[in-house]
Amino acid sequence: MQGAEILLQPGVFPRLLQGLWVTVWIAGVSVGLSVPVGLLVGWLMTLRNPLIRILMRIYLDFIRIMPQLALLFIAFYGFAQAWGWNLDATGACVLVFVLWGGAELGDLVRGALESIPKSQYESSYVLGLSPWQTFSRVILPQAVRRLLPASVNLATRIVKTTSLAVLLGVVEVIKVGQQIIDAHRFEFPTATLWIYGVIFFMYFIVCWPLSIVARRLEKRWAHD
Amino acid sequence: MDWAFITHYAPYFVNAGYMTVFISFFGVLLSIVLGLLCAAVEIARIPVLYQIVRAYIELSRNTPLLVQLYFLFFGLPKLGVVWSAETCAIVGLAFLGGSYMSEALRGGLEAVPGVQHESAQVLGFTKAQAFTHIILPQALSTAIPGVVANVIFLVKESSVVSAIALADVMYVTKDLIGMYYDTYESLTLLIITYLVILLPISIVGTLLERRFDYARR
Amino acid sequence: MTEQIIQQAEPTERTELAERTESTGGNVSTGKNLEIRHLVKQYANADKPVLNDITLTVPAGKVTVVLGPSGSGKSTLLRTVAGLEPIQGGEIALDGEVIARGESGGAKSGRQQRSAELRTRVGMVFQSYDLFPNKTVLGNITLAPTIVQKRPKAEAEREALELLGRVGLADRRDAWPHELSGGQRQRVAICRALILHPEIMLFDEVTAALDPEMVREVLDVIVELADQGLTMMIVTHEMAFARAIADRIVLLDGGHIVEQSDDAERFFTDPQSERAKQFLQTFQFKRHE
Amino acid sequence: MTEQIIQQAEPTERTELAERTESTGGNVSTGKNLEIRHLVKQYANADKPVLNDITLTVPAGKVTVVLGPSGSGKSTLLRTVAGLEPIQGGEIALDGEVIARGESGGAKSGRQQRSAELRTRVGMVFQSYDLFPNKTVLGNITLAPTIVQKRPKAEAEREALELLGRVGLADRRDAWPHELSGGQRQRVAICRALILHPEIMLFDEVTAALDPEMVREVLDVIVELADQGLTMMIVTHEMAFARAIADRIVLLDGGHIVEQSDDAERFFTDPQSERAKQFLQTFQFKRHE
Amino acid sequence: ACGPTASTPSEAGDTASANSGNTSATKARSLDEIKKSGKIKVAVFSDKAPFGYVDKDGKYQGYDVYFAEQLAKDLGVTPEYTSVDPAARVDVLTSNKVDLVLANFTVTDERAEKVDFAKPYMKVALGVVSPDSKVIKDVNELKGKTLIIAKGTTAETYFGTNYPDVKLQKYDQYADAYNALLDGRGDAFSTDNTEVLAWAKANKGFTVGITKLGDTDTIAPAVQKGNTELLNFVNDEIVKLGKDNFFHKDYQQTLEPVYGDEVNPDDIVVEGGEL
Ligand SMILES: Nc1ncnc2c1ncn2[C@@H]1O[C@H](COP(=O)(O)OP(=O)(O)OP(=O)(O)O)[C@@H](O)[C@H]1O
Ligand SMILES: Nc1ncnc2c1ncn2[C@@H]1O[C@H](COP(=O)(O)OP(=O)(O)OP(=O)(O)O)[C@@H](O)[C@H]1O
Ligand SMILES: [Mg+2]
Ligand SMILES: [Mg+2]
Repeated sequence: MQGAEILLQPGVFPRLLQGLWVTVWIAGVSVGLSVPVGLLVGWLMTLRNPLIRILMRIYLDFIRIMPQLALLFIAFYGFAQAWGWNLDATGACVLVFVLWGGAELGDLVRGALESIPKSQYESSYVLGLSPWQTFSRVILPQAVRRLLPASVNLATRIVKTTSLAVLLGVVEVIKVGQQIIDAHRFEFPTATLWIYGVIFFMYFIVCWPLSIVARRLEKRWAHD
Repeated sequence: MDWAFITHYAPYFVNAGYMTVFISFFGVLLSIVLGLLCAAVEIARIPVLYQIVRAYIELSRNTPLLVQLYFLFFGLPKLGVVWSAETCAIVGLAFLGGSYMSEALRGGLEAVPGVQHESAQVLGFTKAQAFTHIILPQALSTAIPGVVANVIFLVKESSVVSAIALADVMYVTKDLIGMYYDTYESLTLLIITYLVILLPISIVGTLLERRFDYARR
Repeated sequence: MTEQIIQQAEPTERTELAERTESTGGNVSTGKNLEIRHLVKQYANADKPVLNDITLTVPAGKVTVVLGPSGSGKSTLLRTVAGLEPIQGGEIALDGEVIARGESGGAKSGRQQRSAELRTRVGMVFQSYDLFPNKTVLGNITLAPTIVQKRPKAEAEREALELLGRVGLADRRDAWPHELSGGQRQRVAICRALILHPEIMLFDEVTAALDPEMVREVLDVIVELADQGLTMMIVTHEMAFARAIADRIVLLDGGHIVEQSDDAERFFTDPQSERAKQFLQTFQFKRHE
Repeated sequence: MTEQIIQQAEPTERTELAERTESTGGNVSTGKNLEIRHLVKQYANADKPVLNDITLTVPAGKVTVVLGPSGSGKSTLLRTVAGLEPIQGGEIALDGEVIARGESGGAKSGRQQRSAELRTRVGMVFQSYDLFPNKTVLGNITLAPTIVQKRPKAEAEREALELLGRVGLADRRDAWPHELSGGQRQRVAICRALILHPEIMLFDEVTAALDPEMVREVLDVIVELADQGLTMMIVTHEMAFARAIADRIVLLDGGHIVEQSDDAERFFTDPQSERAKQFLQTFQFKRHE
Repeated sequence: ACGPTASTPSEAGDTASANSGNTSATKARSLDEIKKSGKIKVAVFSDKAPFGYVDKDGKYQGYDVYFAEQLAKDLGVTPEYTSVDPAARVDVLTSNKVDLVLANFTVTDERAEKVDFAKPYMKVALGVVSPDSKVIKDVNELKGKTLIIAKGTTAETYFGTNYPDVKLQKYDQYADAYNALLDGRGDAFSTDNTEVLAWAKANKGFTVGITKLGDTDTIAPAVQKGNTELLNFVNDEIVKLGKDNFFHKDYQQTLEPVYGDEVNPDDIVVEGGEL
């Protein structure tokens, strides 16, 4: 089709891939850091302490109700002004995605821990297992199974949300696309169609396998 | 905190809030319709349509709204299809939301136990009577939490329509930051506006869940 | 609870219930036989029939108890009678009228095509609690009479309350199913079937998911219905109950009738076939010391 | 299935199992009493005790069956013995050694502080299938002996396989819990407890959630253990089973012992108290025609 | 140092410095600190050819970039570019994400309150470009029409205050704004006249109907408020470079290929910071 040759121009694809790498890097780092944060938050949420409960509730609800883009703005523009945090756009993205991913994952961890039937703790006690043995040998492996499918889905969402980074000026795949569109706008007036189309499928190719993995895990572990 | 700035620009946020609500409302409405259609096709397993619906759901769930919007807004005109920004935003939201809604609604319909269909049959109900009086109410009850979560998700996602020049809440915020550099005040107004829009939805959602949770107890 | 049930079983009340079913035109105990002839049932994806050449009469006004090990086809038998499964051979006749006929090439899944009117003539209660969770107790009972039989709502409610009174649940009329115990739910499910005045009632392990006390509540209601001469076909594994209530016993195994007997007591004390002896032994325990 | 169980109960096999428990140093049938004295148990947010002044001896090598209506405190009694609930009064002694003592101001929730060693001396099987879903059958059984008792893995596996053989599940060693039927799971749960060589086994309605055939599989295993003289305390509502297995019967009601009897047969045929008569009646049915 | 790299290799260190760096330092870096680090952080446009853009090889180019390269060279460091949106130019300075903004930054009073501008190196007025079929020749023709602009530009403030009847359609990025004009989403597009002239020249079917609107504004480098050290260095540079007509050379290199001979360089270039 007319204009599609833009994709074959030297440098175009490699640069898009480089941009995609930035996207994947931000998402990867965010997901990686979300895991410890989420475990901590999840554990805190199972505690009975009323103060911790209220704090966690507020944290979770605020993060859930604010659009991610608004959170990004708050982190990028607001934190610098309010507390003098010197976050660049990439840092702001990672911070927001970790806070967000940590909250969502924390809630999943809490749900998974609370969904383990009481009888599992009781049989372990009767069999003589210590609290730590009970947690590490019996509870945690079960919690992880319940957790994993939803966590992989969450990772997909984080990858998708990385697209917002462009609105803070991060040079990731979309921004690179815009630069290419701009640089070729005289030779290839229809570049937008092709470049945005390619970016669309790039996201798809990153996210789709994750969705498939999540679905597989869900099916496989549906029985317990 | 510059109160004069806040009182002066609050009306801008009210208007922007309307835009957010307008786009979200029609986006949500369309996604529910689209979701119902897809759920119906999936449950009935209508041959060709089924594959199409599955492909659509995968595409929609695994790509970001921002890219979908860029494609609709900047890409499609190159094929001669020029939609207004509002249309693009609503179509984009519906395209994204349709798949999420269909999964929630399908989950609801599939969660109705088989014995409910059988009881209805034995009691002499026709298929249509059973569906309206027995199956649908239960399916909706199961689906409500998912649907409400999706509504909130879509309203939040609508924040990216600022990228295609729709004057929503994010748009005004960025505008003010860019023009007057009163970052702090603008962000405060941003947070308040979203709370005003989303908190009621969240509360109504919780109430609905409570009211209609008979099928899950 | 126990007292209440005992009270229910008192003569005066029984007479009343019997009167009701007559006065409201119910078809209870009017001598309508159910006849099953050479019935063959095969599931769609199975390589052999689960019911093979079953011939059986369920006499009117009597209680027929169907026994058999798990997987022997008891539920399937009840489901074909209720019209929930198409049959591949033989026929089922209610009061002389054929209500299901098998064609060897016929559908193997889906349901039988029966008119709504015919379906209301056969009542069924399932093992799983199948009340409509979106309706109150009263709503559950009155839904079918009002929208299927088009009876006036007031009349349906009056009869529903009467039935609820019989099963000891008059005060729960406005409760939601999830607020009821399992035993209460099953009693409501029985009322929901009875209000349509079925000619025959089918019970498929209605107490299998219940605590012992609740089992008692529900079975007492069924005993009472038996006393009034409602035609019933019951699948159960409560042997004491089966022994007490059965007029007729049918033992299924592997899709065949292994033994049937019009003398229920004799079946339990002196079974004729080897298989029946073996089956009954499952319910006896012995220490070896 | 039935045949296999009958075979298990054959003399040769019984002797073998008895030998095993002795040879592997099990404490089965070595004359260790469980004594419960003036036990008081009150739940944290309750206004009165659910067990009030319970005094009871569970003789070594005998089967004590605890009966009683729902909510009478049967499960609670077993749970206090297992250490799952702290007690507020009285004491529990195993083989003369006090293993739980109540303080009136003591904790009302949480679990008792017991050493791992003490906990392995009391085995318990619950109504809910509580196998660890993340371990295979073998993994479930060998977990506690290897990590609690620090026994070599090979030895634990050998004994686990032996036990699995006894309950007829040798070929399911590598299955996952979700692949087993309810009856199979409960038999594995019994093995999991037995491998620790408990001095006493507690069974809390272990067949309540099972289909009749599976009930049989599980109860047959318990009958066999009884034949070997394992000290057991059993809560059940299978009356035929209770009658067959019990050496001793305890009837609880409202947190009190209403009747106890060392002559189980007599309890069933000629109960002494009014309450016991009433209770037993719940399990009998009568037609009134 | 493990940050990701996109098309712009020079940005490689960015994330590292932001994440690991002294997070509380919103205070600008001194000249010494910049020299010691060997890098000066400069905010430029990446999609506003021919002033600041990324070429087909992924390298920053343009009039602003040409100047930045010279500044860095004279300072003895290498430039490290950050791509900015027009609206973000003040914030990147106040939050010390860059040392210097060289992104076609028009001097205005509001901006001067937040940042310190150096001497100008360019002058502009606003221009309006519209399709040949319906050329807008007078600003009054815009009433009730839709005018595309990029957020945070002088055009936004100018039309916002002086012509409230003009419907503004605002985009985050220039690339988006141009595309919107190409797709007919607005009646015209306004931004610095240099920019629209360059664009109209390259895009057939579009004409700059209004070439000079509003006051002539100057474009200058900006540093964080109070960073006099760097400000003085930049000012001295501009004066010094003016002596060799540096900005005319810059013009020849970057703008002339686009503008051709239609534009008189002296209408745009400011030498030595003197209008
Ligand atoms: N929908 C179905 N499709 C295929 N096979 C079925 C279906 N329902 C039941 N079967 C099979 O038919 C046989 C008889 O099943 P049925 O449920 O009638 O037995 P049952 O006697 O009621 O057993 P139970 O006592 O366990 O309820 C079984 O082997 C079962 O696996
Ligand atoms: N964790 C708890 N907290 C408070 N009360 C409890 C708790 N567990 C049980 N109870 C109450 O204690 C009483 C005895 O309960 P328990 O479970 O011991 O009865 P049970 O005899 O085992 O009954 P069932 O036959 O139904 O199992 C009941 O009234 C019950 O509601
Ligand atoms: Mg069945
Ligand atoms: Mg209990």
